[in-house]
Amino acid sequence: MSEEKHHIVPYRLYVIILLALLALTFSSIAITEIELGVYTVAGALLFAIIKSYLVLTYFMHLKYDKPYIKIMVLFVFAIFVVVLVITMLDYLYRV
Amino acid sequence: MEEHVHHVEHPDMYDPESSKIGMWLFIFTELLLFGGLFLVYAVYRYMNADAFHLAAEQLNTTIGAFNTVILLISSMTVAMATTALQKGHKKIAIGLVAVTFLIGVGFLINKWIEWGVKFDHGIWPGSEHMLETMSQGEILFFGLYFVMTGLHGVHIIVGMIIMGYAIRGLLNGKVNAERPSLLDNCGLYWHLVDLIWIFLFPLFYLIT
Amino acid sequence: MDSSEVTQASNFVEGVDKAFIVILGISFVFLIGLTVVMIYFVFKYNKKRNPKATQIKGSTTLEIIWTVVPFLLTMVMFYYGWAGWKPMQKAPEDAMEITVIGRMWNFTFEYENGKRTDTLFLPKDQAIKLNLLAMDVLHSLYIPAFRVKQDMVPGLENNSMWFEPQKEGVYELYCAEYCGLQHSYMYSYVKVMPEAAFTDWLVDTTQVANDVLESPTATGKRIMQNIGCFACHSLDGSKLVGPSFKGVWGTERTVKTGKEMRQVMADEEYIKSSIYDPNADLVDGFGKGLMLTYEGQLSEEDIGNIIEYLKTVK
Amino acid sequence: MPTTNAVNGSNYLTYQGKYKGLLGWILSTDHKRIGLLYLYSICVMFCVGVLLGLAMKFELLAPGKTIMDAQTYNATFTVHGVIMIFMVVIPGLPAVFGNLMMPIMIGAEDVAFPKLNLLSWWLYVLGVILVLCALIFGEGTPDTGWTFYAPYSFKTGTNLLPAIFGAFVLGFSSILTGLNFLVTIHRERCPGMKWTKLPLFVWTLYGTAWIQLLATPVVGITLVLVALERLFNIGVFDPALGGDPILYQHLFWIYSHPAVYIMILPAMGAISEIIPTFSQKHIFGYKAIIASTLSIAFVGYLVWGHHMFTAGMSGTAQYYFSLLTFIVSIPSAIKVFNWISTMYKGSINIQTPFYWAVSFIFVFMVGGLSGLVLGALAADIYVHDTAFVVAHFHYIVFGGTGFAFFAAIHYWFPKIFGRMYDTAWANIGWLVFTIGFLALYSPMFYLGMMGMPRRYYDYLPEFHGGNILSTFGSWIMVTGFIIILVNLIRSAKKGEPAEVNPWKSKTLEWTVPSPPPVLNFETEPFLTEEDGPYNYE
Ligand code: HEA
Ligand code: HEA
Ligand code: HEC
Ligand code: CUA
Ligand SMILES: [Cu+2]
Repeated sequence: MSEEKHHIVPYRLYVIILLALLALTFSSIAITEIELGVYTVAGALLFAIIKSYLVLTYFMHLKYDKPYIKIMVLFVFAIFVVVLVITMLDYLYRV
Repeated sequence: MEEHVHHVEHPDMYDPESSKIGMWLFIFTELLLFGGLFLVYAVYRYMNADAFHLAAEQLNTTIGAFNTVILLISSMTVAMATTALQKGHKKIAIGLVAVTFLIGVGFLINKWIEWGVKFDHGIWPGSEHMLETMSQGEILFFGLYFVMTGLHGVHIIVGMIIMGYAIRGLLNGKVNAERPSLLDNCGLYWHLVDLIWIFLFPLFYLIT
Repeated sequence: MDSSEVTQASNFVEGVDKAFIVILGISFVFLIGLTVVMIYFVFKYNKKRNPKATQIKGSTTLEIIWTVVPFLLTMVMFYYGWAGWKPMQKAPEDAMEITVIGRMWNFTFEYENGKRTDTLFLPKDQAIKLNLLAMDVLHSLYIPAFRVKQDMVPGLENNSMWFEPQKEGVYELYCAEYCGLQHSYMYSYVKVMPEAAFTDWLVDTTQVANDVLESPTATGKRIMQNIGCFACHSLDGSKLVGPSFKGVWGTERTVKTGKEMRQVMADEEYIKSSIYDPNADLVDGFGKGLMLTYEGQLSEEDIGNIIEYLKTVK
Repeated sequence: MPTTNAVNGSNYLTYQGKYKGLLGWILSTDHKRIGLLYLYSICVMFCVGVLLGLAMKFELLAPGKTIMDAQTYNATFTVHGVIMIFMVVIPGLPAVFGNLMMPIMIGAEDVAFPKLNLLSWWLYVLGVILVLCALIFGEGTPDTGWTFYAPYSFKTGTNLLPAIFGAFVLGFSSILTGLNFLVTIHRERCPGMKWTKLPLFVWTLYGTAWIQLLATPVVGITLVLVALERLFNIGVFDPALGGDPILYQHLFWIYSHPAVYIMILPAMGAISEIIPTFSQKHIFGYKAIIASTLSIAFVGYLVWGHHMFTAGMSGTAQYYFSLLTFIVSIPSAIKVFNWISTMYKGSINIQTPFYWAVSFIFVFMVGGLSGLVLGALAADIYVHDTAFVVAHFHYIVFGGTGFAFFAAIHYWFPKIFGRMYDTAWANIGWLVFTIGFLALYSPMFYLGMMGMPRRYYDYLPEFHGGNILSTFGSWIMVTGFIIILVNLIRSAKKGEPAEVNPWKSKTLEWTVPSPPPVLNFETEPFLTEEDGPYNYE
């Protein structure tokens, strides 16, 4: 097995990511205070997706990993979304 | 019986890449485990939009937000522990994992208080109060709330147990800059717990 | 399926059977063709006849052909499946509505004028819409001769199926979704009659009039038969899903109320609450949630008759 | 290449590790020993399942009560289904032959996580014990069918919780095996073993492992929800509290449809090994077979709704599920065509495994084509939940996976035990078994088309004829099964020592002594440019 040297992530980057995450958290709380109807859900989820993107890439080091792990992660999320969409085909179209 | 006492100990098979993929694969199954619950949530939310709306207002956003914040911080500290170990700062690494552990305890205490308040109001799965005063949608909301945050809590506990092992490894030197896998995986798992909470928080506390 | 036996009993038979014929036809061609080719190869290229194999690694052309051709064939199959199914989706506006109540383990059919039966009577050549209600668990209404089947789901709104019977006769009607102990006995019959005969039958109230003249005991027994109590309760002392009715009246019953065990006398009040709120007092040794309330289905008067009958079951 | 037979030397069967005797087996982390542990435990469960199947057929010999009452019958098909699905065919080929052969086939000395591998077996045993507890203790054997449909599954008074919990643990065992195999295939291949040189059996295990990993947790959480529903009335599937029973079916089939591909993919992989070997010819369309494996694994996720065409789903959903079902059948067709083409201009050596492989293709075609009938909307409305479905899945689960299992055991037997079985008896067993099989399940197609519902303890007299034939078939088949079993058990102890490579195959497991030594290879193997699993002369 070839020895790949791990990329050392500086502490500072982690702090920046945390601040970004906190900012996103508070803004998602803020926007749900406003009445946006259906968009509230969409908005809150959008923030959650951005947050999870940050966690995955930086905290979980996906940025520094080999591409195949990234592909796997994408694939797993994609499968879940597809399954969700197909299930909703039933509920959205019930008479 | 010379023949048979052949040495069969496996040679040291340490391979950080293997254990990393192994951990990721495990995380995938965890994601789909929660995925099933998110699916249930999505369907019932769609069917009972108004009731979910009403029920969510009964949850305490402040406690939820507080837990989100501390969980995010703990995610950072455990990630930093990896950096510390790579830089050879063993003591800092131990300290950071310990902080993460304590935050985990804090999260659970918070959750306990939150559930306790609900119980005091007569809200628990199958309680009479719920059956009598709530609509079907609200009952579903609280059913899912208890199941999903409960399962998440179980994962917090598992994550803390892994952290315990990581600290032990760091202390006795089995986990070191050359063999950081246990700490790395412990971090990955903790981030998974964080990731799930990132979705649970808006779905239960914010969508009001 | 045998066309001579159940020809065109409903408007869906043709579409469904066509789907079968198309799919089975294509399938048999492939099954027989491939089997013959395979056996031919096994003989032709046997080690004895062909000691040296010729190495062939594959052929892109062939791969494309045998991806595209089966794909097109399956789309043909899909089309016929869809075409036979499409008309089942929406009942015509003028369909006659009948409510079907499924419960462990019988069907009750309720007509627009309130008449209730345990056998489905239908007029020929008239669109029928069955509204499906399940009281306890999943059931499924299946009439093979009509090629229709639809699950009865507790709590599901707007659950219905429709068809148009086109041939007189008596057909079987089954419960096709597993629903517990007597699932295989949950069947009944469909009787398709000429329009006129059906109307006569429907408005015929003589039967009901007779009932009133009958003794309450006999009425009680008939009500219980129609609504299906005997699926769970025997008259001879043997234990089915529920306790036997033999000797219940006027004896001390050991029941569980909440978590408490207590003794109650089986009087009018007790029987009535056993039927309207069965899970309040659970008879010792029997499970919760099996018997469901009959409130709304049995009137106080019906229960009075049932009680009269139960008094006679010694 | 070693040419010695190792029956009398040191090999994985005889070596003495840290523990002695039985402990040396049940605590061994050697992948081959674990494979054998699975083989034995699965065979025991399989025999139990077969007995229950026979009992059901006996009951159906005549209308009315024959040997058991309705409650017993319902419990019997539930336990039969649970055992066969969760304990026999899902772990079947991957856990047995995946463990025994896969690491050798890729030139590794063991799986990536040997201890985890042992843990998986222990979890399997634990799951089995839990399910058995449900049978023996409590208020009676579960009677919900293997599908545990809500709301019946939380209404029934029988002892369902241990069974649910057992199925959950079995699922966990399956996940860990899948995880282990994935990492092994990614990381432990020997030098030169490129992805394009992996034996097809390994490729199918790879596809299967992904399904195990991504589908099993869904059924896990579903079963947990049913258990919580029973314990705390949380309401998720209870219509009285606003839950939707159809959602339960969605979740159940999101797992259980992909699960049928867990059962069939490794079976297809084993057939893809056997046909080239006995034809002494390169497999036809290697890459096409890999592509079809991966697309079955992927599209298999998207078709679960074809089990629910009458359940009360929306018409739109039914439409898409039917369409996708037809698409998922294409890759299977591709495989069949490639297998048959592999025989073309081969030099076919007809041996027992080859008989099984050819009959596999036949029964698989019948099962698969009847699946197409079920996939079509109009046709499924008519035959859903009838004996037709029962015929379909016995043809394909048991015809497919079962026949492939027998093909595989007869193929790898000399390697596993270092001894050869009696070929004449093996062939007789095959013949009797196949005849019995056809007689047992073919009448069910007819019964289903006549409208006989499944899970029926009793039936109307018009269905009598078909049922009699079917019951007789079950007796013939069991005779065949006994012949096969006795022959194999006897040969494992007393058979002639086998050669290293009796079938002249090209995959790596045939280069090591029979039975293989503990760490498989003396020196790490490697593949040159010309080497390959199917590069015959
Ligand atoms: C090993 C397991 C296995 C496999 C591989 C399959 C494969 C398939 N199954 Fe089956 N199925 C089950 C196990 C399996 N099934 C079980 C256990 C049940 C019942 C569960 C229960 O309710 O208890 C079931 C039930 C079931 C249903 C639900 C029926 C109902 O309840 O109403 C349907 C419906 O679409 C279906 C369809 C299919 C299809 C289209 C395939 C396809 O993948 C088949 C593909 C194969 C071929 C097509 C044959 C080979 C190809 C050729 C010979 C070439 C010619 C081909 C063409 C022209 C296309 N299956
Ligand atoms: C692998 C799966 C499998 C196998 C092998 C079998 C084997 C048998 N089954 Fe099946 N059966 C199911 C899976 C299986 N079954 C399922 C999932 C159901 C649905 C349950 C439900 O409705 O909930 C069902 C239901 C079912 C019914 C329908 C009940 C009903 O709807 O009323 C009947 C009826 O007779 C029946 C009969 C039999 C018989 C007689 C046998 C056998 O006894 C025949 C004899 C077999 C042999 C003699 C040897 C076969 C050898 C192998 C398969 C290879 C070994 C493989 C390994 C060790 C991995 N089974
Ligand atoms: C699905 C099965 C089922 C059906 C159908 C059913 N019951 Fe019951 N019944 C039970 C069970 C189980 C019990 C015992 C538990 C309880 O008390 O709820 C019971 C208890 C009773 C009792 C109390 C008996 C005693 O021994 O004290 C009476 C009276 C009764 N049922 C009447 C009826 C009548 C009248 C009908 C029809 C209108 C009916 N039941 C239909 C299952 C059923
Ligand atoms: Cu009702 Cu089966
Ligand atoms: Cu399926």
